[in-house]
Amino acid sequence: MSVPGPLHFLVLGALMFCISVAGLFINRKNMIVLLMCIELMLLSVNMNFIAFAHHLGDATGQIFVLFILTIAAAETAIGLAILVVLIRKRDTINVADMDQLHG
Amino acid sequence: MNPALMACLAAVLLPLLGALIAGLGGVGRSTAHRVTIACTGISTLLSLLLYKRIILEQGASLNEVAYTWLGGEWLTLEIGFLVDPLSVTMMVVVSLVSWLIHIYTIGYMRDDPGYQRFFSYISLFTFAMLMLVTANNFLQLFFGWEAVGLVSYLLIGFWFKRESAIAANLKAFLVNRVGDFGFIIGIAAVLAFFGSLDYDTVFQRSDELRGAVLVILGQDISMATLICGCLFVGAMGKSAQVPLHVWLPDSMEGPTPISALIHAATMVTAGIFMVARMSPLYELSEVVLNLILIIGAVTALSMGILGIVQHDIKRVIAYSTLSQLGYMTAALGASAYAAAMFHLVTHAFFKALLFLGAGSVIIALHHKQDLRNMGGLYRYMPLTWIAMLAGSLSLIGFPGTAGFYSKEAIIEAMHYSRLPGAGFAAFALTLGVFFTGLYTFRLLFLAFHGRERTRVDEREQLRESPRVVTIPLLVLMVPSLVIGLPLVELMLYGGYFRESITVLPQHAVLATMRADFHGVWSYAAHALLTWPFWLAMAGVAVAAYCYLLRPQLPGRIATAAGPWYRLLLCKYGFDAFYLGPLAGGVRRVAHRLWQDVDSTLIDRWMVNGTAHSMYLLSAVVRRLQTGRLYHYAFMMILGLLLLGLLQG
Amino acid sequence: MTLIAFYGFAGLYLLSGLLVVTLRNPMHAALSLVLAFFSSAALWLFLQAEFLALLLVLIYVGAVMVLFLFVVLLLDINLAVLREGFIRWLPVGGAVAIAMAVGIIAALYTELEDAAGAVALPADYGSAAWIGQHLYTAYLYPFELAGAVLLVAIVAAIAMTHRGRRRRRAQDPAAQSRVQASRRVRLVQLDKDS
Amino acid sequence: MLSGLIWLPICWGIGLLLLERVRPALVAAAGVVGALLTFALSLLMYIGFDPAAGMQYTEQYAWIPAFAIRYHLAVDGIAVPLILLTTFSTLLVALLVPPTDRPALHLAAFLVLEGLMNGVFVARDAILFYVCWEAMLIPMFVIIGVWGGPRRVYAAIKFFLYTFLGSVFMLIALLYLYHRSGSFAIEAFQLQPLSLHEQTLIFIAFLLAFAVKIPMWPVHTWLPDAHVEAPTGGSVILAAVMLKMGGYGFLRFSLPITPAACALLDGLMITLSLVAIAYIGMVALVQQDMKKLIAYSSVAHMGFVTLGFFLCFTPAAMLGLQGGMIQMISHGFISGALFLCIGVLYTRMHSRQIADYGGVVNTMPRFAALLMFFAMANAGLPGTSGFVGEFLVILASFQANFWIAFIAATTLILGAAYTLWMYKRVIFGEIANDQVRALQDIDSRETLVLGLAAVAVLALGIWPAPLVELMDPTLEQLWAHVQAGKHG
Repeated sequence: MSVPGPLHFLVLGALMFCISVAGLFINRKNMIVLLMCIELMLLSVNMNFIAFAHHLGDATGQIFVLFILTIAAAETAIGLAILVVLIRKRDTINVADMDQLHG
Repeated sequence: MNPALMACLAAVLLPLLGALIAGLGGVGRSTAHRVTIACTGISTLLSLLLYKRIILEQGASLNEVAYTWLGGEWLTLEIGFLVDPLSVTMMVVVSLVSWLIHIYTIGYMRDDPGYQRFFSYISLFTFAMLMLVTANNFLQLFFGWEAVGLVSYLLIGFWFKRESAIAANLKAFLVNRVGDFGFIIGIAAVLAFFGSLDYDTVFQRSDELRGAVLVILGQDISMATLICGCLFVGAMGKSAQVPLHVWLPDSMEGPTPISALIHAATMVTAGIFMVARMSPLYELSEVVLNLILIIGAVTALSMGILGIVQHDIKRVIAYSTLSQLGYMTAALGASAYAAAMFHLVTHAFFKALLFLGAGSVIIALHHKQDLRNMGGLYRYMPLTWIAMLAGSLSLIGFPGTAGFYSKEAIIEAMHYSRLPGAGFAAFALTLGVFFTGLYTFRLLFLAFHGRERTRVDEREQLRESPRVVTIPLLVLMVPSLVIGLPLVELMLYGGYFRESITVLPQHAVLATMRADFHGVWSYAAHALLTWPFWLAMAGVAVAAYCYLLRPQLPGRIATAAGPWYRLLLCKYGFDAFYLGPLAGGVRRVAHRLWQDVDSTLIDRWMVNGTAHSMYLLSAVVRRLQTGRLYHYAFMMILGLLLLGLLQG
Repeated sequence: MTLIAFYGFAGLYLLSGLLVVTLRNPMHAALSLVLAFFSSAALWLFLQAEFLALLLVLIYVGAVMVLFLFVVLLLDINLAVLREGFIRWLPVGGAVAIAMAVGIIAALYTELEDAAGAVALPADYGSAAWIGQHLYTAYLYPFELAGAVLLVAIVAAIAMTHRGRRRRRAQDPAAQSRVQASRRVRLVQLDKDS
Repeated sequence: MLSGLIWLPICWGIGLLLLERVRPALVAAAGVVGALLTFALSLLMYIGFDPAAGMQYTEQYAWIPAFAIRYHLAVDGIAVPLILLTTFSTLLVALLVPPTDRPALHLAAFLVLEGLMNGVFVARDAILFYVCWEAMLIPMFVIIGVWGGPRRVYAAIKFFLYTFLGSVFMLIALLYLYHRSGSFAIEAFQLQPLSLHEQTLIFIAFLLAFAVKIPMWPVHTWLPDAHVEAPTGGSVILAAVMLKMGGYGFLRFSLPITPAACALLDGLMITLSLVAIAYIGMVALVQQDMKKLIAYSSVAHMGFVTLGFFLCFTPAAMLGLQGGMIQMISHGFISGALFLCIGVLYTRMHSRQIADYGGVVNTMPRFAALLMFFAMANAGLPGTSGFVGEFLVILASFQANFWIAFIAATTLILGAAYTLWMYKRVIFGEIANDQVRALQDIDSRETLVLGLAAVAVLALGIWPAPLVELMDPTLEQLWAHVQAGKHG
């Protein structure tokens, strides 16, 4: 069974990455969706890694994906923790309101 | 150090010593004047000794270097002394007149608080003048030149409480500085061409100047004309020739002794001396000689005319000095350097005599100087009257007097000179003699004869001045009258100046005049038939008629003359022009420069401007930090995109 | 045959990504994210990355997505506010995304067109043993590091959110400083004669 | 010996700060002793200095070996007179009565400033030179900022930033030269062959730093503000020594390192100097504030220095260089003394406006005499040092071009005009108001200070030969190097 060439997967990864980037801008309000978009971005990056690993027959791509996943998990954990603390303090997670750090 | 150099050094430095002791020593009044009179006296004696050695015994002239001022093989500048016939004559004149004036001042400044200060200034002046006269290079000449300017500044402004005096001394210094501006460029030109400032090297190589040319603004100007022209500008500043003469009448603000010493006998003649000293250079430039001739003639005539309308006794004599200086400059122009020097010597004596006489009149009238309320003083001050009469006769050139011989020689020299301006100069100078006679005897009649216009209560106290004043007058009377007789033969035609003055054959005016000179008395007798004598007598007659027989006639002439009279009153508008457009204009431009360019353009716009623009820039940048997360994300992605495009 | 499956899963994968971004309700968004993960795992299987695919499904979806759902449920977010600015910013975001996609894909096509054919893969490629063999030899140190990172993440998450015992009397300066006068002081108008 | 010249005043200054806690009464006296010791040390150096032997008293230690930066001190004919000027001026300032608030800090600031200024003159290593150059600003900033007049903060900041901006460009040039020559030694810079393009860029970088310091015409506006706001001592040192840093920089860096660029741009530099002489001379004429007037006069006189230096590609190069150097030294004495005189008036009347004065001679005759002497020196009267420098530069500039001499000679008229007009309005005339009537003449301490300055000005005016012999061999060497460098 011929596996589709790496190109398809790369295109997929690219499209998914653009979708998640769009998600970042479009979503003005919700922090959670923000975090999800970041997860999506990481996923699309993994897709690329595996596509290349498969194409080059090399292990590093896959191992790297492993590490990216661990980092992603850690990042989500802390992101959500921050989110919880944020909600407890500000009782809103509306991104637009959080601009105290402006110039 | 041979004895001659020692004598010269002592003669020059003693007055300085006297000045320092009197000025800074904090000594009493009598010690001050005794010390300074002793010093100038010794200096006069030494000058006379040197005079005897160099002129009478035809000794060799002395040229020694005292010390190197600035070393380095590029250019060595030294301070040195040159004592030759020209400078020794000047030394005698300067020290003798200064010594007499020191004595005279005891009487004149008796009740003045700044007594010691005044004595220290006049002996400092003597030192500066002797340094100028005995210099053997341009540097020391310039040092003496400026030092003399400084002391005249100090002396004119001696009574510093008087607003007019301190205005006059600033004016005098600045006008002198305008002259020095030209002078220093002349010296720079000399150095540029000859590579040294020493008289010897410059004069020996002076004929190299013939062809030399300097290109300025496209035209090539002959080097000789440039050097002599610039040096003459300096002489004009110092000897108060027409464009730069405005400071001399105002310098009468100073006490009368200094008017006599500085503004009659010595300082103003520095310019004449300098041109005579630089005769080897001046002979090479016909253009400058002609210029000098014309300026001298114009000054002589125009200032003579102004002398008639003055009411202040000292200003009349001041204008007469200006006019006589014009005569000397004209003589220089005609290459009759010896005649100019001769007139310089005689003028120093009789002009000093006139000033001191005027001074004694001023003492008697308790510092009143206006001719309109004098008159009939001869009854009260016979000695002063005789002295003034002698001085006046010598001034108008009455045959036999010293003034006659020197002025007659100059007027004759005009006829023989072949320069283009000679015709005009001869006419101007002969006409000048009429006005000289007019204003001299106008002064004499107004002051000493005619109706007594002095205030009644003062009349009783009118007495002859103290002996310390009258003795110098009498002493000065002798040379004013008789100095001409021995000197005329020797100075004009007898090779008196030997090598210190060089005259080119085609300019040798005095040589041609020697032919028809047959002894002193025949010359005087012959003069009775010539124009100048009759013009002088006509001047005296007109003065007698106007101011003795019909005193109110001058008033009527003045009103009739109307605009002409006003022109004379405002001294041809020189003062108005200098103070108004020139000085005022410079101040206005400077103010504009300071306000508009310096503080506004550079300071407010460029300096504070940049500071303010930094502030504006930072205000804009501040708005970029919105604090919203997605803006930052957006910018990151945008950056990535741009990077990608740039790469792609 | 595999091609059809591939396109199916790819379509599912993209669709779920879009849904995550566009859905109003965060709960639905989270579920579509889970779907995205499942479809990507499937796609990875195509690339013979079984271990990772399973890893993704079991651990990642199992743990992380559950955490998401938990947090979403825990916080009662009112939906109305959330979707307010959606339409206004769509064109900008969309335009940038499309531009990027076009850019990347164009780059891909120009660069990779001439890529060599698939390389012969070892038999146990992508299997757990194979990855373990690599992991514990060449990449041991990064592996330890990853562990440390996870540990830090755990500690941080707990430290931040754990509120500890109720009775702690610590003040909250930020709150104090943000107090408005209106909530502390009440001005009462007293009539004159009382 | 040279390290002593740098570190003795600095340590002494710091010592003063400590001494203030223990026995504040001794501070003023200790300050004078410190300044005296440094002056004596510099005299010792002068006596032991043999003009013909180039670099002497060399001290060399490794400082930052990584970048081949060495603590390398040496002194030659150009540096010795400037060091003497520095120590002499600081001695004059130390003799003055220190201000009432924080006298110790005041004297300490001056001594530290003196140490750093000596550091600039003796440094043979570019980084040491740069460090001292920048560090020198700090004490002066403190002096102007703490004891200055009403707008002192503005003036101090403006002074600091202006000089700092200029010297940043110098740092770039130094780094580039290090990159090219491999070490920071100034000799290496001088021998390093550079293309004309490089030389021009480096020259412009140095020009920015030194033009601000001299100050040359367009970048001079900080000087009047700094002088008006600075206390008397600050003004004296600022005028007497800090303006010479720029001139020294030209001689030490611009001319030897980038001779071709100097030859290329000497026309520009001469025009700027002439503008400074004529234009600033006129601006000085209309000033109402005495200190501003003398500040502008300083700019005009320093115009002569740059004019003299940049005549070194004309036939009379040596004259120009000697004239420039002498003008620097003499201007140091004269303008320092003038600021001391204005300080004397300011301490009595607390005003610097000419209009507030009039007829001061009636109450302060001795002061009037001394001020007359310095006014005349400022106007360039022969017999005073003011004349020597200007005379040589005018002589040299005539051989370059007639019009340069013509414009330069206008200083005779302008210099005399603004100085004597100020003198007339302040000193001569009737007593203007009762404050003037209440003035007392200068006391023995002020007479001593002004007397010392007067002796220096007179001595240099009457007999400048010793100073010229001191500098001649070094200037000769510099000129030969610049001539050779032109085609290098």
